[in-house]
Amino acid sequence: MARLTSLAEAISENVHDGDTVAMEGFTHLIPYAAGHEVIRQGKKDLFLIRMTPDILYDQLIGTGAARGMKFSWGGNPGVGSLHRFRDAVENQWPRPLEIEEHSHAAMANAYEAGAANLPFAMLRGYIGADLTKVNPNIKQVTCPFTGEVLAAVPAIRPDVTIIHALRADRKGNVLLEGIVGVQKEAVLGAKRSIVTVEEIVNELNPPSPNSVVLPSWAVTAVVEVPGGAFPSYAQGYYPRSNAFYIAWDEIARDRDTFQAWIEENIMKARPEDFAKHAKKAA
Amino acid sequence: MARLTSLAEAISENVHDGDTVAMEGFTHLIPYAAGHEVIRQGKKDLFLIRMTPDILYDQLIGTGAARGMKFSWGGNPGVGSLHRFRDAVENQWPRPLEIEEHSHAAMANAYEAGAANLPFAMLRGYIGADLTKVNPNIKQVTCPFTGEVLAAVPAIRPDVTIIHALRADRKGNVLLEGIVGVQKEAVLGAKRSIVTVEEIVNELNPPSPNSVVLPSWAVTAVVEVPGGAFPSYAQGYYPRSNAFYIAWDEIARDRDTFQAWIEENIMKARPEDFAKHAKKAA
Amino acid sequence: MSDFTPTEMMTIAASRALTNDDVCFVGIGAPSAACNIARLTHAPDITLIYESGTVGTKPDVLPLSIGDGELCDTALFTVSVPEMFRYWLQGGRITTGFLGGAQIDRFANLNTTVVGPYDHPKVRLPGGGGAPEIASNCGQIFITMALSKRGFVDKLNFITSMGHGEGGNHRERLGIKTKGPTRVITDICMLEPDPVTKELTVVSIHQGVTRQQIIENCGWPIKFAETVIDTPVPTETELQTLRDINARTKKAHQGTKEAA
Amino acid sequence: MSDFTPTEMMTIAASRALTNDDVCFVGIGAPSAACNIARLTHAPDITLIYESGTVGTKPDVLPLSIGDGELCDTALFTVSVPEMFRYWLQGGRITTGFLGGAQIDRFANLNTTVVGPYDHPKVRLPGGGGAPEIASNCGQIFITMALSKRGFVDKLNFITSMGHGEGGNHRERLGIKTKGPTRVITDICMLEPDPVTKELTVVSIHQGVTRQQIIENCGWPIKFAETVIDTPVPTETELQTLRDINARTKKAHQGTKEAA
Repeated sequence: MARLTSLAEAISENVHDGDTVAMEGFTHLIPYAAGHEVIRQGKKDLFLIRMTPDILYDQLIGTGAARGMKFSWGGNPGVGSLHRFRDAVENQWPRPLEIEEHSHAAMANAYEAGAANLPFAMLRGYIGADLTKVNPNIKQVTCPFTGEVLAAVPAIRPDVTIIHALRADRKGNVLLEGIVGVQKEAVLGAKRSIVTVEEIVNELNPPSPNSVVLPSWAVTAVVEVPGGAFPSYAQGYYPRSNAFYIAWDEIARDRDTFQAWIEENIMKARPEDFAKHAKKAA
Repeated sequence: MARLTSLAEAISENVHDGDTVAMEGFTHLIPYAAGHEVIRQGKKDLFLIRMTPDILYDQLIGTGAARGMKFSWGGNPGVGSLHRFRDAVENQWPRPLEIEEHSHAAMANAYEAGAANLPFAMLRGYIGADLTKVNPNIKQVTCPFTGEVLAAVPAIRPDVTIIHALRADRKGNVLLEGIVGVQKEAVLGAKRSIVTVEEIVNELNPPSPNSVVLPSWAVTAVVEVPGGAFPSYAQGYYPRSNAFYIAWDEIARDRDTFQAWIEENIMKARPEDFAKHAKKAA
Repeated sequence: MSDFTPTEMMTIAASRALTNDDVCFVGIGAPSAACNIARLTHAPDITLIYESGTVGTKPDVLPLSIGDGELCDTALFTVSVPEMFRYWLQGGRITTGFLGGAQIDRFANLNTTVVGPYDHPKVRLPGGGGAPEIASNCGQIFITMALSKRGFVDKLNFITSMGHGEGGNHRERLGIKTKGPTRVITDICMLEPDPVTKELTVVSIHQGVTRQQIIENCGWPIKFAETVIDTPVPTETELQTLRDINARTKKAHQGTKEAA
Repeated sequence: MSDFTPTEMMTIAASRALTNDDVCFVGIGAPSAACNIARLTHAPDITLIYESGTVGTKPDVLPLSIGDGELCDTALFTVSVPEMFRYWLQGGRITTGFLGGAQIDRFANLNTTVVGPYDHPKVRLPGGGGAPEIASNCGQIFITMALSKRGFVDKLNFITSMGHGEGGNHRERLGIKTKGPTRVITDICMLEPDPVTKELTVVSIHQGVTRQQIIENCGWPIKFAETVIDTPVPTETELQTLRDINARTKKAHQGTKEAA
């Protein structure tokens, strides 16, 4: 059964130095508040996993929390580069970053295989692509019926997965809705999981019997953090702050402005500070 | 784009003698009206696929429409045997039935692989089970990363899949809800597909953005057949007739009573006759 | 005979083995009754999963099929069948699976496929359904079957789902990490695999049953554990709960018979 | 210069290549604009899919990211990302995919990964995202990129996604059954692969552009097709539709800047 707890406790109990950590979210429902708590607690040597590392992973990389990253697209969507990610790869600042790079299809299949307790995923993919030359974790498997050769990648089984969801009930059952990405798979494939939610309610009331629900017994910790996905968004609660994504480009371009921003907005901040972003709900 | 048409036309255009046909439905939403039309049109030499062949497949087998069947559980749920299926396997009446038998997990994975355009599916399955000795379509595949050996089965790609759904809009977009089984996979993995629905509406209005929808362009034909799942059921429309499932045991036990029932209730009937079962909605 | 039937005793004994923390993969018939009795008595927070995709169901009447609307209506959520078998069963999320069969052998292997040769069966049974993977992927397996010479056989015609295989560490040798059948609940006694040989052994005898009856109803020379206890008789609450749900169920399933 | 910009011409030219029957895998930026212009002008029934899982979207403003809430709000339905890549892209359901990149070569291979060596890049680009499998699994690929020497290069640093590989029947030899890039729409001209060699060749030139300009802006000695047409200029409707949606989009994305 999921434990309903505080963000500080959830992170301190479940995220350990050196862990393989997936903080997932495909544009929607990115767990910013939880990621900031990871930075605030000074977690080290993390191996980060995410299909679309965006600003949150730029922050984790720029503060030196990460030893490596497995990913398929590392940019600021619609804006441009992740400057901290580039600085780490191009100049090893603030430390070298080991990268394992895949395509979206491979990552999505690898999460799916992790949730399904399979050791690897297969896909019709990577044909003629140079990633196969630089990533030894892209192999092949042959169909025992047709002889066709498919690409194979290892399943993703993080030590801990962190996601943000819309709401949970008091037992810790969680509802996701809208662009649900790979979050369900990332939680089910992980050893431990933390879910921050916009609100904890008496009755979950999923709109459809087929809604995307994570039952309490498949989640380790549930934390109420209203606004916890900002500047990403929570469908039906508050919109994506595209303005912040645009503004980040300037903040992150320079090491000093980046560090000043981290100090002011993460180190001196608290999870409750995210609540102000939730107030903009229509 | 799906064609909105009559049941007679949908079956006559899309189901051909000798075809591999999946009429799916996991207890819920079994396409009885469509299956009866297949029998009425005298389709021959069909190779049937279904995880849980129940009364509908008993009827198809008993009338001699099927040359073979791929399945994982062939019984009358909670009642007992499928007598026509048994008569075909045990006594070759009315004709021999070639069988390819799997487990549920293998069939579900095989449908999934078909929808994903993969040549085969893999699973942690069949360990110590004798089906591996009698079904040459159960093979093995080795993980290129861990060396683990998994079971492999061919993907399911029917010539035509037939399902029943709750409703469609006038463009032919289809909504399923409740126990959705493998229907989405069976449609996406098939060359052609027929969907009968309880009603055609102006606006589909799925209750959640993550509802189970088949877009018009992924379906061949859509037909309005109210009550078309009886004695199975349509969530929110009418309940399962457990009484009919119990009664079938007696009807099908004997070849003569079976044939009389087919004559009366299929050969002399029309798709519109199913509408009376839809009238019982709460 | 006391005031309960052997089938009632079997169902109630099975229900007692379940706890609040269990996530159960429920089969139709006796398992469904046992799981729901547990839920309605000592284990209100137990999670019941039916292979039709319904998770966390709380049916008011027992389903006739594995996919009655009642299961979906009362579920926390319902997933597709591929997801059920991939993420939830194979994903290792199920603590306890229930199985039964036409035949069982001394190592709790089950046959629900054929009597006679596979290619020319004397009796064609429904087949394995979910059983082969339930048997290997659930944390442990409970089996409910009435004890009879026809069902408890010396040698199976066909191994539909593996229990302890040839006994001993056979599961381990095949790389299976789950426990397999840990308990067989019959209408007259309860069996458990011997810790070493894995041969099913009588550990508990229901009220009014003699050892001789058990021996006569088993198709192999059945062994008794060093300590065999008397199965506690059903409590008033257990019996009443079972009879109430059976009555509701009977009423619900006897609709008007209609032709399609 | 006439009354439209090269970027407007590029977007409108791309939109014209789309039809009502297309199921498009849309990328951010120019492709998103082109697809929505098509939808708002000559192809109202076109199906737009974004890799975030949104199917049949009809956004009123263009998304900044691939997963803006607008896409989900206006979608027919939204699936998980594994389902998107498995059932819909790999499933072969997409007729047309849009790609762009930092670099393209004469066979329409694309690089969005690195400039310089992979292990010690001079510029680390975002990476391939969905591109490697979009390139092989969509029925055909349209590419939109402004023509420049920096972008249209003689040799790629890295093949992120394969177009026509080494040219000729290279795709076939690798067992790929889809067409690959059939059209490259730039800000000053349109290119198509030669039917035999698959080398990109100029087939249409936008208003006011000279052959010399095209030659000077391409990193390889670019070839012209036997028949080269003048790209029809944007219609009033096309231009107005594009400018309207751009204006709505600009307004929508300029919210108040806030710190997290």
